[in-house]
Formats: sequence, structure tokens, C-alpha cells
Amino acid sequence: MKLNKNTFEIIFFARGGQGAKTASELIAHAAVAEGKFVKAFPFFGPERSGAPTKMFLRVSENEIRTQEPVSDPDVVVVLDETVMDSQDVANNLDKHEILIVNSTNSKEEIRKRVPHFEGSIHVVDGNGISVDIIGKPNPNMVLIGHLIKVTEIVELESAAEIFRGVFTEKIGKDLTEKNVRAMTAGYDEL
Amino acid sequence: MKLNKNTFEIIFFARGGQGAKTASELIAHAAVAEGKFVKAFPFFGPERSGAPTKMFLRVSENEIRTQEPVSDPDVVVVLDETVMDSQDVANNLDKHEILIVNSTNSKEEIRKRVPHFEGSIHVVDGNGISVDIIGKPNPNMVLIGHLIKVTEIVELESAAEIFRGVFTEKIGKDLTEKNVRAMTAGYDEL
Amino acid sequence: MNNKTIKNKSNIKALNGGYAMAEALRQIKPDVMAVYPITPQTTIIETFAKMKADGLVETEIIQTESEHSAMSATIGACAAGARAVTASSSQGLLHMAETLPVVSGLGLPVLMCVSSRALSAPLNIHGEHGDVMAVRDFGWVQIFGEQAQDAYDNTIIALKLTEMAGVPVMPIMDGFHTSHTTERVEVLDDEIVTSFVGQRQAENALTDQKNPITIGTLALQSTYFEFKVDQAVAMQKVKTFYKKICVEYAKISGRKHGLLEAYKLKDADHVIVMMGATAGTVKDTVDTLRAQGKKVGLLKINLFRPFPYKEVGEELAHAKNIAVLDRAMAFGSFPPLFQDILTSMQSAGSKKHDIASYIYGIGGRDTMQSHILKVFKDLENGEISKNIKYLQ
Amino acid sequence: MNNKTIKNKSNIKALNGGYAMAEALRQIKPDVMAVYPITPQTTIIETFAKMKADGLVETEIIQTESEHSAMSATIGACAAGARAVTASSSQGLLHMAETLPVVSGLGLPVLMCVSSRALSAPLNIHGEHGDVMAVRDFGWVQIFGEQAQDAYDNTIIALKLTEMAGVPVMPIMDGFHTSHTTERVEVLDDEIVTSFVGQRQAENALTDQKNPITIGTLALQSTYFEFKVDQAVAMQKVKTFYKKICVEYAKISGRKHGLLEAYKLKDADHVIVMMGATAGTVKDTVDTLRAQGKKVGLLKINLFRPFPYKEVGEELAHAKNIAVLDRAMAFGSFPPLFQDILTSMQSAGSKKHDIASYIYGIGGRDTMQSHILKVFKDLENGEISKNIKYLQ
Amino acid sequence: MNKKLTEKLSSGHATCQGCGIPAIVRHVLAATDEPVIIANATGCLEVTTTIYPYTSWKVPYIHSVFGNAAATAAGIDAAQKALMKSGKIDKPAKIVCFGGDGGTYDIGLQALSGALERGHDFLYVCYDNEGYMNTGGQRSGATPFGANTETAPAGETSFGKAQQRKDLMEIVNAHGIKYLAQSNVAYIHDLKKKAKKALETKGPSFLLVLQPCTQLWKFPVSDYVAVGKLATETNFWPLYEIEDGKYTINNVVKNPKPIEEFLKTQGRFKHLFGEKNKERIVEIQKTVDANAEKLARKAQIS
Amino acid sequence: MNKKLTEKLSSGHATCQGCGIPAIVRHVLAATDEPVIIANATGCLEVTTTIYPYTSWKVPYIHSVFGNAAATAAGIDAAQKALMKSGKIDKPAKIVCFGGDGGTYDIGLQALSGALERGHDFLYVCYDNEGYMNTGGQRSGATPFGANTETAPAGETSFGKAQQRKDLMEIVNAHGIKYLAQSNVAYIHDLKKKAKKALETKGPSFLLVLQPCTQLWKFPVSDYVAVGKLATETNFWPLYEIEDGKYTINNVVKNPKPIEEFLKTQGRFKHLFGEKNKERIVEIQKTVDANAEKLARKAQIS
Amino acid sequence: MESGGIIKHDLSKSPRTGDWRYQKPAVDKDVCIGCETCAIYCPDGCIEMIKHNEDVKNKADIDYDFCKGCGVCAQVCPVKAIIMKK
Amino acid sequence: MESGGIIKHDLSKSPRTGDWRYQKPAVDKDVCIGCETCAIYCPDGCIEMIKHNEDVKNKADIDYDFCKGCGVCAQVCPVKAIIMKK
Ligand SMILES: Cc1ncc(C[n+]2csc(CCOP(=O)(O)OP(=O)(O)O)c2C)c(N)n1
Ligand SMILES: Cc1ncc(C[n+]2csc(CCOP(=O)(O)OP(=O)(O)O)c2C)c(N)n1
Ligand code: SF4
Ligand code: SF4
Ligand code: SF4
Ligand code: SF4
Ligand code: SF4
Ligand code: SF4
Ligand SMILES: [Mg+2]
Ligand SMILES: [Mg+2]
Repeated sequence: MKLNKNTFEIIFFARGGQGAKTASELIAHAAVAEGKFVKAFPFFGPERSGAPTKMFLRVSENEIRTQEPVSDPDVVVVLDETVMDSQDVANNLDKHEILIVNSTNSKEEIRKRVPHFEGSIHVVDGNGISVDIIGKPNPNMVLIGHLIKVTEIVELESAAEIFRGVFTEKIGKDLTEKNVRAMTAGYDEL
Repeated sequence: MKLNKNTFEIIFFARGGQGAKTASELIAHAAVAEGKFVKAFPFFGPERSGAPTKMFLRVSENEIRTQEPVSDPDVVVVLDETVMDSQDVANNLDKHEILIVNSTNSKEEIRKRVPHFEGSIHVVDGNGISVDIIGKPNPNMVLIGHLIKVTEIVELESAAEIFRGVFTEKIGKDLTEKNVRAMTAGYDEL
Repeated sequence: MNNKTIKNKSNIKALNGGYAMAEALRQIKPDVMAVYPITPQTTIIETFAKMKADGLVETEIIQTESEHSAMSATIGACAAGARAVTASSSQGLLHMAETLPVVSGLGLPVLMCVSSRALSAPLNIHGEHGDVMAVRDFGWVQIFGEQAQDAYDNTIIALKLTEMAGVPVMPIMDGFHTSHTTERVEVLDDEIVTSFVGQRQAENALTDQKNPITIGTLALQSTYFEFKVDQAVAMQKVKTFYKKICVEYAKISGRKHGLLEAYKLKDADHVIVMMGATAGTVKDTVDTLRAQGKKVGLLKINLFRPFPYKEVGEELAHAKNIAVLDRAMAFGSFPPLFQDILTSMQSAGSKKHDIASYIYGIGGRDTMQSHILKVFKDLENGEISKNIKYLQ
Repeated sequence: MNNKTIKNKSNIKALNGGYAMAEALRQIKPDVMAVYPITPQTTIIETFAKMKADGLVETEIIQTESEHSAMSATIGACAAGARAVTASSSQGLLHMAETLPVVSGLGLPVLMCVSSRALSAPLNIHGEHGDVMAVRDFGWVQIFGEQAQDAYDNTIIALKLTEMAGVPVMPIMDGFHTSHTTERVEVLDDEIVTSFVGQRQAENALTDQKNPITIGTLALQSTYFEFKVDQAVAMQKVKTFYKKICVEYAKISGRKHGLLEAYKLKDADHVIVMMGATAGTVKDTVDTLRAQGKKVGLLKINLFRPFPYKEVGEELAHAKNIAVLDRAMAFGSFPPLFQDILTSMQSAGSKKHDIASYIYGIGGRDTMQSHILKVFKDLENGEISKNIKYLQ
Repeated sequence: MNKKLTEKLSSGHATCQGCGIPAIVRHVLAATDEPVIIANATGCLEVTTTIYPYTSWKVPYIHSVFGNAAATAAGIDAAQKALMKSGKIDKPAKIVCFGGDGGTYDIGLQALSGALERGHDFLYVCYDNEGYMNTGGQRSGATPFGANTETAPAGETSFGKAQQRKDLMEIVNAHGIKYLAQSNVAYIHDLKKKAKKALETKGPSFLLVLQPCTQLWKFPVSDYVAVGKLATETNFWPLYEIEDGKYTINNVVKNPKPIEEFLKTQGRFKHLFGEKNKERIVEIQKTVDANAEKLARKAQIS
Repeated sequence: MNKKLTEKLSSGHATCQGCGIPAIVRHVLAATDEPVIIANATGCLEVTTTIYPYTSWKVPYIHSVFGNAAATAAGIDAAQKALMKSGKIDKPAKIVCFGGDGGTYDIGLQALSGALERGHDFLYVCYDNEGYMNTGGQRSGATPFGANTETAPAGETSFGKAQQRKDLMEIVNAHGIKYLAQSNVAYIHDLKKKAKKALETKGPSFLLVLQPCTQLWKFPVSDYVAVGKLATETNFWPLYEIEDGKYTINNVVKNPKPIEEFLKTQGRFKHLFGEKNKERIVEIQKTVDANAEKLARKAQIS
Repeated sequence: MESGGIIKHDLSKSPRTGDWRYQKPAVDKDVCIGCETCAIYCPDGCIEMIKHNEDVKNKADIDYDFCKGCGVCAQVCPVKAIIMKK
Repeated sequence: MESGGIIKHDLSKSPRTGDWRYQKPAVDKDVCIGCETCAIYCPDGCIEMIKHNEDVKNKADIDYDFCKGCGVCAQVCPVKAIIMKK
């Protein structure tokens, strides 16, 4: 799946405080660095830390003008599997589209929870992989890596560069590189 | 001079805090009690107690609608002679009209201070008369009495009744009647 | 306002507009009045405070520490089920601005007497409509009056209206011109007013422990729009309630009030449209010109919010030239009444008119008959400027 | 906004509108910023506070205890001769309402970044223009933008404009749609902005001990009107300054800004007029319909105060049917932009149109292309309602 | 659901996981069997308990704007007095205001001061999480010296808030009210006792209750009680009350823990532990000690 | 015209005959030779000194609205700091706010509190005439118990204001500022001394100055000094200062005159001398005594 | 819709805040000593003390409809009768 | 007109507040001891101390352009050197 359509639309599902915003913005930054246009914005509710939430992301080669929320995404990324209990994450995802879920469950188990969905499901053990590489659960990096692989909306290297630019100073070179490695691992995961 | 014109227009000159408002409103109340229409309103400035000020009064048998300030009065009453130092109290008073001044000076001396004025000047020693009758200077009552005499805009008795109605409780019957007598004295003064 | 006196039912008094409103309030018997002083509203609240001190009314008065709190306390009292009123002007209206759309958004029947005045800066304490225009879009009903008599009548009408419609109401008088001018006012008997306004029947009240309500909720993207459309609908209904109350009020007072007052308008070619106290001066001018055989007339708007677009459009349909006189400035736009009149004409499908915009009486500037004559002369000459003209 | 990139002068970043405004502010180098937090303005002030904490800007930031004080401190700083800015939204704008006409009345060059949002009650923190419409008559310039890029550009333009015209200016972005949406933004080099805006040259300043001034005087009935007319004149001049600055800004940025943006308007029969972020959605819809051969177009207003009546009237003269889309409620009246468009048509002497009023996006309600299609369909069918329609 | 505790404030609210606010509200209100009416300032409590169409409140409740809780209470108080006079109600409810620190120390201070002066019959409870939380964690007049917040962030050239927090207890006390007290949600029994006294006071009374916030203070969502306890154990937040002007310290801390014990539990103070800001901790300790001493003196002599 | 005294505030203002405000302003400002900038709240001082086209002010002066003098000062303070940094000014002027009691105790209290918390460099002077005078004499938070005003009038069922005045000194003191003092225009030397100290204080300082008003208090226009003296001689208005928390009474009144001496000079208290309200005077005396004692205790122990 | 958004409590309209939970507290009723500490501090008011077997003291019982899974209860329990599970 | 009503002090634009006066203070310079009390308290700042004959101490001198005639000076003068005249 390439950035062949005019505008690529993604929804991230997560919980307040789990860094979905940072994740989607990382891609937005990378896309912009590649000369693309983006719109990344959260669904705003009064929900507090812990409540289910979502982020919208559009990426395009051309100026993006619409302010509509993404209602018919091309890809959906579920950063926290537990939100699937209360949210229909595959809404409007058709059979050519992709659902990426951070989980240790099997694809089949996941599919049972979105019975109407006919497209492909990618299960990535974001927590496991990040604990292995970074030493603590930071599934977002892994999932982003995987998303990049699947969609090719940005180059892995652009995302890595952006991450390095923002985080090296904050968390140190070592931790930054570990995160980048987690992303790469997500990219390589199939 | 009777209330023969459609609307009778009066200006009172005084200083902030000298009771010109009460004086003009006393007449307004009396006129209304007689079934007439009135508009009584001060010229509003930011002036504090002691500063020269003026009050406008209109009285009519018919509804008064205009909101214009009185610019061409029929009668002018000067409650405090000292304001004549800074104000042209006889402005727009023509030769058929009347200027009433609270003063111990002679008519001639007063006329010297309004050289352009050709109408008649009434000088009333409001302070003197009120000190005699009330025991302290309250020139307004005396001047009102005189104004009523000259203009006949209200009956003396109406004004007295209004005064009694408002003040008997506040200042006692005795002082009230003294004030009424001061007004009567002003009425009788020529 | 029709001044036909029904002697047996009325007492005639000499009152200024502030006193007249206070007198109406006394008869209305509010449970709570929360206020903060500002010129030229002080005539209302001081008179009322004195009435209370003399035992003439039992209202709980709260002398707050700011207008923001005055309206907040009024909200609290009203939500608690009390008949709650306040009064303000100018900077005071803006100080409480944050709370005004809250009152209307909650549908609280609050009565606020307003004595209108210019806004800072520069500071100016005199009459004009700049303050009430600044808050005209906050979902409050605004009723303008001309004389102290209107100040009295409108206060009673407003109270009944707010409690009937569940929309807050401001009866407005021109600061000083009305608030501080002593005029002849016919006051109704206490019992007549008491029975006219009745008792407040609060549908929801905080004091109702059996039906605990939550007031002031958070409405998300999914519901806020609907609440607001409902509010706009409730506002539209006010016109009907208002007309109905005016009819009833005429019965007890003999005085006619209504959306509009058409003065010698029927056959008028040249028409001035305006609101508030200065209409009196215009009426006198109209008479002068009529005496000279000129077909001039006046349309005075009483109910400004909700604006009677349709009725205005109809009243003005026959006119040749129209001048709209606003007593409020416009910066980078045209003034409010002017724009509402344009809209009325479009609503009425009446597109033939050129309409001129005049601004008068700003910061208490006296408007003289000579100013009005000039406006009529412009109309007669077909001099309809595309720009605002100032009657300075 | 024309997105032609001048690579060598710009840095392309992914920023949300709040960050974009903060970035512009950083480059502008205000002396003083006095603020109070409120959603959705927080993206601006938090970003700026962090820039300051990291030594990227030297501005004295005052974290006040309320918006009333935020604007008051801004007044003090500006009067003292400093370049003074602030930012707010919604309840915050109303909390400081009392001070807003003071700033404009004094002619103080204050820049206030606004992230627009719905007003209480009910409480709603989402985007719409109800707040900025509530303060539209306070003598402030209001510039609307569509995207984060506009938020950035308009902030720079606004700063220059306020200091040139002596009239306070609000660059406005749609709360959330712009303030919280990360987009591609071209940022100018610091030095380019610095030299574009120059240094503030205060004519009067409290800090000038050699020429002690008195600011905030009392103007009586005799003078207040004249001050206000002068203020209205100064406001009218803003249009010229604004156009001039836009031309200069295009030179350094390659991006065109102006009073209006006409999108496929030239030959359009059916036209939507609107402001702000949702114009993007309309553009997409226009393209869809154009692809179907329909002659539809968009007129987007950028400078809302002072309103470009004449220019709007001219742009719309040829249109057959017009729909005005307001993102603000109207209670008992028609919404602001609609009335301004009617007025424009009268100003332009163009009386043929029936114009329809729509209200959309209230309280953050999503406006979809389907809504816009419906509007165009109404226009095509000649269904011009006399009543407001809601795109709910 | 706990029946007794949710009698007035039900579950189903949207406070963050592990928020300290609801316990404050529930235990204050549980301290009376009399009817109550709640007036709430805009803030986390309000926003999370009243999202249309669901309200967690089972007692009469009003919110209108941010800075007016006390003024709203004043209006309710007057209304109750009037409705009593006219016989429309039998008995006034106790009015309880809840305001965050922002709504009390800052934008609502004036309304509170006015209501105290006028002597309305109400209890004002300030839940103090030391910052504007509903808007995402900005500095307030209650934010302590050195804390990192969104509008007074730590950074290259800043160590966070550079000013001391306002002494709200003293400000309120200056109004000469009969009862006011400082409590802490981590000490529920202390809070309940004080709430009872405050609710029984005729005229205005006031409670200032520390409420550790997981989001601003940055600690694990399970830890509000532990963090709250440390605030008192280090003398950062002594528990005391003032009755008719008389001060009583309710838990004289004999050997207060060093302030680091408290600071280090929270992300908002993390930057202070770097080399650059070490001195700030010493400064904070000094202030804590000085304040404790001052308080002790007042308790002694009053 | 007195050259020295009118150096900063000229004659030609429209204060009432015999008003006590101008002397306060002149003597406070005479206490420094440094440049000053004035921020004034709406009120009598402002309205009477700035009527276009004439200003009595010969030093830089700003007024914008009623309740924001302290916030305006905050902005000026920040501006001066910024302009110093950028070298546009050489030296900051001392910022002096003047606010009436209404603009300070009531509608301007929050702005004052915020500015004190943030620690701006300014002196705030409250001239206290115990009522809203510019609007004609309404009750404020400073109006004393029992006084007759336009909005808390005495009448059949009322004895005037039913509440005690706010203790503004204590409220301000709660903000922990370095210097604050209570003075009285009738004691010019006391005022000058305190003004000097206040002006020399770095950071916020505060003066509360009693200013008898002929219009509200209702005494002959020649008598403001005499009436002011009685306020202090009866202990209604003790003169004291608080430096770094330490209280000093500047004129310990050994044998205070009975409070009637003060009350009877003024029309606003006239109704208290009637049969009906006699008890109120006893009440007032008790409060005065209790306050004096409290103050003495603070002076002793601090 | 209710005019002005004025509403009454109606639990059926409540969001199930249990949806927020990603860790689940489990009470070991046999360990629990019924001290109520957890109930007092639970931010969501969702711990009730109920009869357990023959025990004299009621034991903590969690309402998972509303429990957000914060773990406060587990933290404050003096006998560690509650553990947080994935 | 000055933009925004911002002005500078200009005494020539001042109202002569002496117009307010209806009682006039007169200083008996021979009685005056030059203590300045009157000058300090004069609300209108219109008493200057000036040289009088050969006296060492300057004596009170009133600026009648601005003196409003309040009588404060006469009241506070310790030696009653000022009297208020009609
Ligand atoms: C006039 C106004 N300004 C700003 C806001 C935005 N606002 C809403 S709640 C809030 C912070 C509340 O802080 P606090 O009172 O401490 O309560 P908390 O959120 O911490 O519970 C702010 C800044 C507002 N609603 N109204
Ligand atoms: C927001 C607002 N509310 C009310 C007013 C009206 N007002 C102007 S000055 C004033 C009273 C001032 O009282 P105070 O501060 O004691 O000063 P004084 O007049 O006594 O000098 C009032 C009520 C105003 N200007 N602005
Ligand atoms: S932000 Fe803090 S105070 Fe607000 S709900 Fe979350 S934990 Fe509670
Ligand atoms: S009213 Fe009082 S304070 Fe105001 S100017 Fe007159 S005397 Fe002075
Ligand atoms: S995990 Fe939190 S919400 Fe759930 S029962 Fe325990 S304390 Fe309550
Ligand atoms: S805290 Fe532990 S022991 Fe106490 S009731 Fe709860 S689970 Fe049982
Ligand atoms: S009478 Fe009053 S104004 Fe005149 S000099 Fe004496 S004190 Fe000054
Ligand atoms: S107070 Fe008397 S003695 Fe002293 S200077 Fe004045 S006139 Fe002379
Ligand atoms: Mg808080
Ligand atoms: Mg005062």
C-alpha cells in the first residue's frame, strides 16, 4: 500500500495519556520533512487520563484542506487493545484496508472482536518488543514502525531523524537509539 | 406670566450640594399633583460638591416629549449669586423673560453683571428671609415661592402640600411649616 | 406609549426613570436582588435599598463586590427558585459579560433593569446605547423605552415575560435622559401589579430537594448545537408572549405597548427609525414638519431582541426613504439597528429602499430638533449616503 | 493562502496552529506577554512559556490571575511603551470584555491571538466563532485564518498592523480545527521577521518621563463623541494599512493574504460566503461540484473588522444565489456575517440577490462535505429560506 | 458502587484514574445528613461529573462559570432566606461550594472575599491540586515554588515557578470567619471531622484540602494517598484549624521528614534534583521550616 | 499654587471642596525624588483629576478601568523590566497605584492579590473613604458597621450596614509582602514617613490611608482633618505598620476617646444616636476595643 | 432535549467507566480484613463492603462497571488483599 | 483631538476652581507663624509660603485662582490666622 491515493487517512486508537498524540505527530513531522502535507488532530473530549481516545492523521502530496474528521480511514492503528472493548475500531474499514493492533493475541482472536471487518489484520506485540529493546513498554514506537512499513507514507529514516531531533536532548542518545531500534523492529515485523 | 404657553421652561443655577435638585423637583411634583406633565433634570457633569451646576425644568399641560436640554428658558432662577461670576445665567433670556436672583444686592447691581439682558430682574433675599423665618439659610424655599408667584406654573398650595408630604416625617412638623412659611414669604415678595 | 389615564386604577406621581423602575420592582416583590452600583443605574438600586430599609419591600438585597458577582448571585438565586433581579449599566454590563450568555443558555428567568450608558475609553458616564448593543447577541430579550412611564411599564412587562418565556429580559432606559429625569408617571395599585405578575412557578429549582437537578452541564460536540438551536427557538417564541402580555397589560393600565410604535407613519414618505428616549424629540420634529405639510414619520422599535424583522419590514414597505438612527458607535462596521433594518427589508422582500445610517447622542451628546430636521431634509433631498453620518 | 514555497527563505515545519502562533510571537519578540490559560488557547501560551524557559525568547511573561487582569497588564505594558501581546478564547474573552473597548478607545497597539471557541452555557470547549463575534463591535481588528499557516502569517501581519494603525488586532484561528491540528507550516527566518516587524516606536509612553502623559481621561458629553468618530475613522484606515502589509508580506514569504479570498468565484452562480477553517472543506466541495460542471464558488472573508463591505459587494455582484455560512449562533436576530453581507450588497447598490443564512459548526460540531453539498443544492434549487438554516 | 459514599456523588464520572478529588467531595458531603446544595467552579470536578446527558450528582448542583462559585452560593443563600420568609421552603439546605485552587486562589478569590464579608451561610471547600488541571496543568497562585507546570515550565533558564504559593488560609482568616481548616485527602478522618465542624458552623466556613493530582504532580495513578501523606509528614502541608481565631495544629509532626521525600515522588519536581537546581531544594526546605515555625507560634499564642 | 506640593499633582482638579484625597496623593508622591508612574483605579481621584482636556497630573499616569489598577501596574513593571533589558530605558520608575476602597477591598482585590503574589515592584496606596464615592456614596467592603449609605441606608427596619468592614491590612499581609502600613491623612507626618519606607521597598508594598469624605461621612467641608484625627484618637483607626511580618503601632493611644466622639461628628452615624439604635454604639465600641487589643497583641509578639 | 441542559441523575445514562480499565483489581476476600480503607479512598466510589461467607466483617467488593483500574485500592490496603491484574 | 484622549498637563486648560468659592479665606500675615500646616492640608494645593515684609519665616499665601473656599486652612491653623469671609 503506497501513498498512491490523494490523501492517506489513518485513525489511532488509544487511551488518554498513552502517547497516541506523540505517535501520530511523529509521522506528521516526518511527512512534512519529506515535503508532504499533513493534518494530525485528536478527537477532543473531556476525557481524562485513562479514557479511550483517538487521533486522526491525514498525509498527502498535496495541500490538505478539508477539516472533516477522518470517518473512512485507510488504516487503523490500535495502540491499546483494551479500547476494543468499548470502541468499534474497524468502523468503515473495508476489505482492502488494514487494522493494526498492539496485542499478544492471535490474529484470529482479534478478528473475532471485529466480526464485520473483512480486511487484513496485523497484530504486533508492541509491548513485548519494546520491553525487549528499550527495557520498558513503549508500544507506540513499534507500532509506528509497522505502520510505516505497511503504508509507506513516510520513510523509516525520516521518522527516525525526527525522533532523534526531538528526543536526543530530552532522554539522551542511548534511549533515543533504543526507541529508534524499537521502531525498526516494528517495521520489520510481519 | 401664566402657564399659557405650551411648555414652560426654567433653568435653576446653583452649586453642587445646594439643593437645586430638590427645589426643581418640588415644583415638578406639585405640577404633577395638579395633573400637569413635567420633565426635571440636571445638567450632569463630573463636578463635585461646590462646583457650579444647573437644573432644567419643563412644565406643561400636555405630554412633554422632547429630550433636549432647555436652551431657551422662560425664567431663570439663580439660587447662588456667586455662580454668576463664571456662568452667563441670562443666556437666551429675552426681554419678555425673567431672571430671579437670590441676593442682597440691588437689581441694578445684578443687571450690571448681565449687561446683555433686557428682561426683568427679580432680586429676592432668600438667605435673609429664610434665616428670619426658619432660623437658618435655606434660600431655595423662598426662591421657589417667588418663582411660583411669577410664573403660576403651580399653585402655592400644591407645592406646600408636596413639601409637607415629603418632609413632615423627616424634619418634623414645626420645621416643615417654617419652610412653607418661607416659601410663602418668597411668594409675597415683590 | 398611549397616555390615556384610567384614574381610578392609577396613582400619578412625579418620578425619574430610576425611581420608576424601583417602584415597579417593589410591586413585583423580587425575592432576591443582587447589585453593584454604577452610574446611571444607581437611581434604581438606591431607591430600592431605601424602600427595603423602610420596610416597604422584603427582598433580600445582596450588595456584591462586583458586577460579575452581582449576576452570579442572581443566577444562584434564580436557579434556587427565587424571583431574582438585578440592574446595571455600561462597564458593569461588560464586567458581568461572561455570565450573560450563561443566564440565557440556562434559560433562567432573570430580570435586569438597565440604564444605558457609553463605554470606556475615554471614560464617559452619559447616556447612549453602546453598552446594551455590546451585549445584544447574548440571548437576552431587550426592551427599549422612551420615558419614565415606559421604564415603569416595561419592568413589569419584562418580569412577566421572563418568567413566562424562560428567557432573561432587560428593560432598558436611556441613562440620564430617562433614568435621572423626573416625569409624570402613572403607577398602578400594588395589588393590581401583584396579581398581574403572579408568583414565580419555578420548573426546576435547586431548593427542590425531592428533584435534585444539575444545572450548568458540559455539552460536547454532539449536543451543544441542539441546545443552542432550542435556545434560538425559545427566543423566537418571545415575540408572541410579549405581544400577549402587552395586551393584558393594556387592560390593567390603559397603556398600549408593543413591538413597535408607528408615529404618523401610515402615509409617511420619509421615515426615521430609532429606539429609546430621543424618539420624543423626533416626535416633536415630526409634528413641526407635518404642520408644514411634509409627509414624515417615525418608527420606534420597542422590542429589539428578538428583533421583529417581519413587522418592521411591513411597516416600512411603503416608505420612500428611510433613515436609521443608532445611538451606538460602529467601528469597522455599520451600526446594529441599521443592519437589522436592512435585514428586515430583505426579510420582507422589500428591496427598493436605500437606507441611510445616522449615529446620534453618543456619550450623552444632546440631540436637538435641528439634528432631526437635518436628517429629514437629507431624506427629502434623496441624499442617502453610503457612509454613516454623525449627528454631532 | 497561496502555498508557493520560497525554499531558500523558509523552514518547513509540522506545527499546530497554537505552536505556529507561538513561533510567530517568538520571532516578533514581544516585550511583555500577559496571559491566563483557557482551552483551546493553551497551545499558544504553553509553547511560548516553554520557549521562554528555554531561553529562546526574552519576553517578560506575566501569568495573571484572570483574563481581566491579563488584558489589564497588557494595557499597562503597552501604555508603558512595550510591545505587548496576549492570547485568549471564549469565556476568557468575555471575562476581559470590560477592558477590550478600552484598549481600542485608547488606541493601544495590542496584539491578542485568539483561538475561537463556543461560549457557555452549556459549557463547551470546542471550536466556533461565538466568542469572537461577541466582541466584534469593540473596535478591534479581527483577522480570520483557515490553516495553521495562516495562524502563523496572520500573527506577524497583525503585529505590524496594530503598531502601524494604532488599533488593537486579533488574529483568529478556529479552536481545535486550527489550534490543535498539526499541519505543514512554512516558517520564515527569524531575521526576516524581525526586520519585517521592526521595533515598536511608541508615540506616547508612560516610561517617557520627559513627556509625562495622562492616559485614560474622562471625556464629557462635549468631547466623547468626537473621540469616537476619530476612532471609527482610524478603524477605516486599517483596510489600507492591511492591504499594504499583505503586499509586503507576500514579498518576504511568497504567500498572498488579503481582505478576501475568492475561490473559483469569478464565474460562479452559486456562492458560499464564510470565514475560518471550514473554508477548506468548502473548497474541496467546490472542486467536487466543479468537476460535475456546476458553477459554484467560495468567498472567504479574511478581514472581518473593519469589514470590507465595498469589496465584498463587488465580488458578489455577479452571483446568482448566495449562502452565508456563520459559525456563530444568533438569538433573536440574524447572524453577524450574514448581516454584513446584506449590508455589503446594499453598499454596492446590488439589490437583486436573495441571500440565505446558514449556521454551522456550533460547539465543535463537525461540518462535512455533505452539509456543504446540501447548501449548494439549496442555492441551485433557488431555495432561499427567509429563516436561518442549521447545518447540524 | 459504595452505597453510602455515592449517595450524593455517584460513580460514572470522568475524573482521571486515581484522582483525589472524588474522595474529598464524598467525605465532606458524608459529614452531614442535612440537605445540601452544591455550587461548583469550573474545573476538573465540574467537567468530569456533569457531561450531558449524565450527571453524577444526586443532590442539587449548579455550575455557571469559573470564578463565581462563592457569589453563586451567596445568591442561593439569599434565595433560601427569601423562600423561608415566604414559606415556600421549610428549611434551608446547607450550601457547599467546591472550587479548585485556580477557582479559589485566583479567579474566584474576589467573589469568595465578598461572600465572606457579607457573611453568607455556606461552606467553601477548595480542593487544592496546585495548578489549573482542567486546562492541562498550568501554574496557579497555589502552585508551589519550583514546580514545573505548563506555563511556568522548567527549562534552560528556568527552574519552574519562581514565586511562593499564596497563603490562602491566612487570606481567608483575615475575613474573621468562625471556622476554617486545612486538611488533606490522604487523611480522610481529619477531613471528615473538619467537614462536620465546618458544616455545623453558622455563617461562612472554609476548608482547604490538599489533593495530589496524578497528571500535574506526575506520580503513578495508584499513589495519591501515599503522596498526600508525605506532604503532611514533611510539613509541606500541616493539618490545622482556626476556630474563632484560635489555631490548632491537628497533627504536630515531631520529626518531619526532609522535603526531598515529598518532592522526589513527583515528576513536577524532577528538575530540582539536577545539579543546576539543587540549591532550590534547600530553599524549599527553609521555607517549609519557617512556615511550620510560624504556624506553631500562632497555635501557641492564639 | 504650592510649588513643591503641586509638582506631581497640580491644582485645578475637581475634587469636592475640602476633600482629603489630594493631600494623600501629594504627600505620598513627595516622599520620593525618583521618577514615578501612576496607575489609578476609577474613582473620585481619577474622575476629578483627568477631565479632558485638562489633567492635573504632571507625572506619567494611567487609568483604564475600575478594578485593575494593580494588574495595570504589573504590566508596567514587566514593561520596565523588558525595556531595561533592551536598553530602551535607563532606569525604572517607581510604580504607584492609587485606588479607592471600592477599587481595592472589592472589585480590585483579586488583581491586587495576583500582583502581590507575583511580586511586582510597586506601591499600592488605598485611600479609604469607606464607600463608593464617585457614584454617590454606596456601601463598600470598607464601610463600617452601622454607617448609613445609599445602598445600605438606615431606615425603619435598618440601622445601616450590618456587616463589619473587611480587614484589608490582614488580607494584604497574608501575601507576605515586605512592607505595609495603615495611616491617616490627618497625620501627614506619619503618612510621609510610611510612604518613604514603602517607596524604598523592593517588590510590592502597601499603604492603607484613611480619608474622611465630606459627602459620605457628612461633616462640614472644613473638617476633614479634625474628623480624621478623631478616628485615630478613638482607636477606630490605629496607625501601624508591618515590616517583614513585624507589627509596630506608631501612636499607641493611651486613653482612647469614646467612639461616640468620632461617630457624632458625622451625619452617616446620626441615626445611631436615636433611641432605637443606641445599642449599636455599644457594639461598635466593643469591636473597636477588641480590635485594638488584638493589634496590641500582634505588636507584642511579632 | 432538556432546556438549558438541566438534568437529573440517571445512572442508565452513565458511561461505564470500567471501560477505562486496563488493569483489574482483584480482592482476595480471605485476606481482606474489612478495614474499608480501600473503599474510602477509591476515587470511583466503586468498592462496597459486603457479606462474605461466614465472616463477621464485611469484605471489599468491587463494582467493575465503574472501576477504572487505578490501583489506589491495592496501594492503600494494609494487608495487600487486592492485587492488580492485567 | 488627541488620539485616545491621551493628554499632557497644561495649566492653561485648567478650570479655575476658584469659581467654586463662596467663602474666601483671608490670611492675616501678621498673625501667621509660618508653620505650613494650612499648606500641607489644603486640598487644592493652593497655599504657598512666601516672604512677607521682613519676617524670617515665610507666610501663607493663597492662590485664589484655585482656592475653592473649603475652609480647611482656617480650621487647621493653630493660631487662627486665616478667617473665612463671605
Ligand atoms: C474566565 C475563564 N478563564 C479560563 C477558563 C479556563 N479554565 C477552565 S477550568 C480552568 C482551571 C481550573 O483550575 P482549578 O480551579 O485549579 O481546578 P482544577 O481544574 O485543578 O480542578 C481554567 C483555566 C474558564 N473556563 N473561564
Ligand atoms: C465595572 C464597573 N463597575 C462600576 C463602576 C462604577 N464606579 C465607578 S467609580 C465607583 C466607586 C469608586 O469607589 P472607590 O473605589 O471607593 O473610590 P472613590 O470613588 O471613593 O474615590 C464605581 C462604583 C465602574 N466604573 N466600573
Ligand atoms: S487532572 Fe488531576 S485533578 Fe484533574 S481529574 Fe485528573 S487527576 Fe484529577
Ligand atoms: S465625594 Fe468625597 S472622596 Fe469624592 S471628591 Fe468629594 S469629598 Fe472627595
Ligand atoms: S482500581 Fe481504582 S477504581 Fe478500581 S476499585 Fe481500586 S481504587 Fe477503585
Ligand atoms: S483495604 Fe484491604 S483489608 Fe481493608 S477493606 Fe479493603 S481490601 Fe479489605
Ligand atoms: S479655603 Fe480650602 S482651598 Fe482655599 S486655601 Fe483654604 S484650604 Fe485651600
Ligand atoms: S497654618 Fe496658620 S500659622 Fe501656619 S502657615 Fe498657615 S496661616 Fe500661617
Ligand atoms: Mg487545580
Ligand atoms: Mg471610596
